Amino acid sequence: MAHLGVIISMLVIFGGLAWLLFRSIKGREVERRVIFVFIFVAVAAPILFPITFEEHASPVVKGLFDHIDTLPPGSRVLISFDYDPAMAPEVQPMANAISFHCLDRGHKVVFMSLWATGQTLLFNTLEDVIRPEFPDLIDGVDFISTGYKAGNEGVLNVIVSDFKKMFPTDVNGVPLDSVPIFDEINSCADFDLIVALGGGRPGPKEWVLFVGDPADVPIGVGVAAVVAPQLYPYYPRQIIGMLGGVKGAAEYESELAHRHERFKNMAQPGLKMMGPQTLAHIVIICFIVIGNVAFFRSRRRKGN
Amino acid sequence: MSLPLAATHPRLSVHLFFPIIVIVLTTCSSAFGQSDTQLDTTVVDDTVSIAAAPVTTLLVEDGKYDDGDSLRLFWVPSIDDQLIDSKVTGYRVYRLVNDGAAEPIVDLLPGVGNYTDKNVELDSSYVYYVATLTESGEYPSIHTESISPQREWINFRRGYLFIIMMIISAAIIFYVETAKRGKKLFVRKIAGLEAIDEAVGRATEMGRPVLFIPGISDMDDVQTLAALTILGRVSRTIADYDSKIFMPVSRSLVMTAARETIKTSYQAAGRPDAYNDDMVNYVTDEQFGYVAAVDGLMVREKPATVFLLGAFFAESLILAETGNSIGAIQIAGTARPAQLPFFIAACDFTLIGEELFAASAYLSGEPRMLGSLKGQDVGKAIAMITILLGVVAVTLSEAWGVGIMTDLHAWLVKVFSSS
Amino acid sequence: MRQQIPLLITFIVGTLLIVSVFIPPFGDLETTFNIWFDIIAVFAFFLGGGNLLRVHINKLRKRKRDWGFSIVTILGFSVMLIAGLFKIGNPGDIASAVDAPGSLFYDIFNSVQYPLSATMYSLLAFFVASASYRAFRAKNREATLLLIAAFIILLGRTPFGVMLTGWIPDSTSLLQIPNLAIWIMNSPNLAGQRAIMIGIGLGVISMSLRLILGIERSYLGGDK
Amino acid sequence: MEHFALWLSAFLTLGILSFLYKDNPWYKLSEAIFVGISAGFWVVTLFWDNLVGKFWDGWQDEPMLFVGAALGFLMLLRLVPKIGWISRWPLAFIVGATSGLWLMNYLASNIMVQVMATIQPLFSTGYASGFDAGWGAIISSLVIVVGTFTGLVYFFFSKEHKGAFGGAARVGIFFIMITFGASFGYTVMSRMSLLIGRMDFLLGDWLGMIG
Repeated sequence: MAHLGVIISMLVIFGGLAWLLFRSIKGREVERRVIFVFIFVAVAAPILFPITFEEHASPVVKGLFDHIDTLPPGSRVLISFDYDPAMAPEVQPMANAISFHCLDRGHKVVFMSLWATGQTLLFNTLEDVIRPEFPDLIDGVDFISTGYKAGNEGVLNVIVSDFKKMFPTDVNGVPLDSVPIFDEINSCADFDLIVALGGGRPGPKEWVLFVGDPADVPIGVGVAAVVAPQLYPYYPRQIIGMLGGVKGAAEYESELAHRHERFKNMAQPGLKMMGPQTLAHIVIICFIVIGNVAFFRSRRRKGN
Repeated sequence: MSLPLAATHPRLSVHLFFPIIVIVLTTCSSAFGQSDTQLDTTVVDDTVSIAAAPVTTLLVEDGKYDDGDSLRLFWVPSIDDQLIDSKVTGYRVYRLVNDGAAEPIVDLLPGVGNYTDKNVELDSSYVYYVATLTESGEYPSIHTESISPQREWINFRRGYLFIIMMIISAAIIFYVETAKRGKKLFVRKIAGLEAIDEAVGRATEMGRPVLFIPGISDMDDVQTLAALTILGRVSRTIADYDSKIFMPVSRSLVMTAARETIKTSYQAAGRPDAYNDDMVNYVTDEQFGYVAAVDGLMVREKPATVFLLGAFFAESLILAETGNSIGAIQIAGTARPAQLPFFIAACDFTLIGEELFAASAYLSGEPRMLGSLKGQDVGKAIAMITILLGVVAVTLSEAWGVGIMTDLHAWLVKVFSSS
Repeated sequence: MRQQIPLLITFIVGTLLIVSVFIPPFGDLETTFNIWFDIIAVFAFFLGGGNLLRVHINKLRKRKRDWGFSIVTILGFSVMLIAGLFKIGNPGDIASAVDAPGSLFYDIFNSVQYPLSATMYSLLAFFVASASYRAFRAKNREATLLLIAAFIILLGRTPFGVMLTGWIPDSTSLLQIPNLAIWIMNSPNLAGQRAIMIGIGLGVISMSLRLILGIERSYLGGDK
Repeated sequence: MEHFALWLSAFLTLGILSFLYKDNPWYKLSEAIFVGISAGFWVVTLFWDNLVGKFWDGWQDEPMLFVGAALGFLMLLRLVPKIGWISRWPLAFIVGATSGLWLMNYLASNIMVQVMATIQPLFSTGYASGFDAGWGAIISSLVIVVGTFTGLVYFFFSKEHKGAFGGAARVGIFFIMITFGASFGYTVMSRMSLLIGRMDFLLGDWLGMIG
């Protein structure tokens, strides 16, 4: 049923576009209401019948993916949830995909947050997303959450040289000294990778300036789309990879499903959200092409 | 609680003493270095060593260039405040107002060495001390001497800002005066403004009205003021041509001001009887409610000419596309960079940023007004020269370490950061 | 006189606010002005709201086109006014926030004003498409650049952006469309934005000076 | 009640969308409701926030607030034709204050900050890795400087765009056009998410068609 829906809506959209292209070669303009119908269908169809497009990881996304993929199992990764519910639609899919990837590769993951609002999101992610997917992993051995600490950049300034000074215990009050993951972690420099998720302040930029650069730790980031261009200058020297907006999350999910059998059928919220976006973008691109075809035809006709 | 360790453990005292001496030396020199400017500075030296050492060299000074509403504290963090295996969990600042009881005002992270107290009043005196926090307790420092915040009358830190403002303003006023004395000044053509007469004329010919939208901001936005000054010129033309204008607005104040403006133009055109308050109507303050109403008006009244001038937000494209769909000539302009692309895409003429503010001067054709445009260009020239000079200086300084260029760059940074 | 006093007020107030930036004890003037402005705006609202009612009552009385909808507007206005001013259905007493959950005001906002506002906003999705179709045509050099920049950015947001140029070696990876898109945002786009912003800054200064000095007075009493 | 609110929201949502086809009574109804309700919303909000919150609750501590109220009252004199001209005084006050505030704010935020931000070395240096003179970085920095510079040339009013100056202005407008194209393209995604939000409401919350 859903497949039929997909096929029909694709036929309607691309058949229609082809017909409009044909008409415009004859020099006829498209009425605006026709364009509206196409946008309506392009957005509604993927919502009704989940249409996803396979994303191909761009180099900047691949940079982070490959790094996580090639680190030897047992490597230590720090993931920081520095975002709030408003940013969550864009950033949460990244948080899920990156956490899955790290834990599946057998890395030891430490979760933390610089945002008070990130603490709840972090808790929900661990309980609702990570535990069901990895029921066998043990808290404290395979992963741990140290929760939120107030102090913004100040926190970074401290943990760059002494992690336990800022976080003496995990989120449940267990002293980190008794936690196996922290046997060999004293400071941020002992991590093999730090992933900063967010887009506000403090966020990825602060992680780069206060931790990544001074301690020489590879930093990967996942940010909301609006801030992505501002962070690009740090790539590839100070940031090994970046996921920008839902698109970045979708690319990561795609790559994950593509390269790891286990995630073939996992939920892909990013890709799902990209469905209507991609289709709408394609429709607009096609209309720009059609518009130019019509324009050149009519100009040639006037020229004659 | 605070046992003097040095007395009971002679060997430990050696360890503790060395860093203390260094700190005292460095802080003393810095205190002397600043003493000529900081008359209110109080120096407190604390060299007693205890379980977790208190902070040393606690200084308090008046916040500079303020209305007497801030005091700044500096101290050297406890020597036990170390990066690894530190005993110190933070600092707590205490304050005694007018010799009253001490009360904690803020807790700070380890490693912090300063705090600005912005909750002070002119006529009160304040004494502070800082306690080092550890798991086992607090270790207070010695009190500062009593200090009262001072009010400064002139903010010298903004001196360069003042100079830049004066240069640009003086340039504008200079050219205004020059033009007033009859010197002819050249101003290039601005296509969108050249088109106004024609656009109003077209409305007259077609017997359809002109629609004027002054943005959705209130009178506390200069873009709205710019829109109203343009309205002054446009409504004059409309009065001359005997066209019709209607103007739905989303702010009551703008309604009042726009009525005043149009009325004046009609009087100036010698047709006060043709003016009517119903030309300007208030709709609603709600952004999209206003847009819904204006869209409806557009398709029902079918204006021949639409002006979209002022502060626009997301609604820019909704209005411009609807205006386009009814075949109106559209002249748009805004100083909100994010909305300009949409006007460029959907309107016939777009005034880009600065051109919006230049429009009324340009339209008036009055020499004094045109003079102000030339004055603006002086500002542009200054910005351009600064950019060129700065880029050359910083490049030469960073790439080849040219000393004089480093100085030049440092000076430019100082001047242009004085805001 | 009627001309001179307003011009004098503008001059004095404008100068005062400029100078206040350099005189710390005057630092609060901006806040003071903003509060006064808000209070003036409420008074002005009597004029605006009164005007809205007058227009629709007139329409109703004269049975102008679409007068029926004027009834709806007047009704909506009154209902909201009564619900909000008397805080109908508010949990707690009159001291509770006007938009406290559970109040009639809150409910109307959520089930009427919010969907209307969000839908009006979402029309942009359609207009973005129709504007792209019409405006992005290679009519001349300027329009072509507009077209190319928009096209690359749009392509960069679809999987095709990566697919089309994935073969380009990493040594010239800048030419891959997703990278190119970000480069455009960071370099030429940034430059253009800066020029526009500096220009706007100068425009504002010149405009403000003309108003403060009374050279520009078309808004309150014309040229003469 | 919940059910009614849902259907009402859907009815109004479709009413606004119907405008895309053409103006019609359904849209007119939605528009009339929108204008009435939202105008009422703002009267109420301004009344409680500004009149009560800022003036009524504040005048004991800050008697100067009466000056604001007096200016507001002068505004109302418009309703009295004979002395209506006095309402220009509060307007003049607002115009003066707005001009003064914006002059200083824009000098600082738009001119000084932007000029400062443009002064960057052509060869970028990184925090950790030191000197870097890659061609890509140099071209990018050059593009930013040239673009800002020529863009400003375009805005020159008092010099005719001819010769070399005209050429620079032309380059400037090229940059500005790229800026507009890029920002336009970049915004499409956020505009689409708005529509996706409404579709989710219609197809999901209202019709329950999303699994």
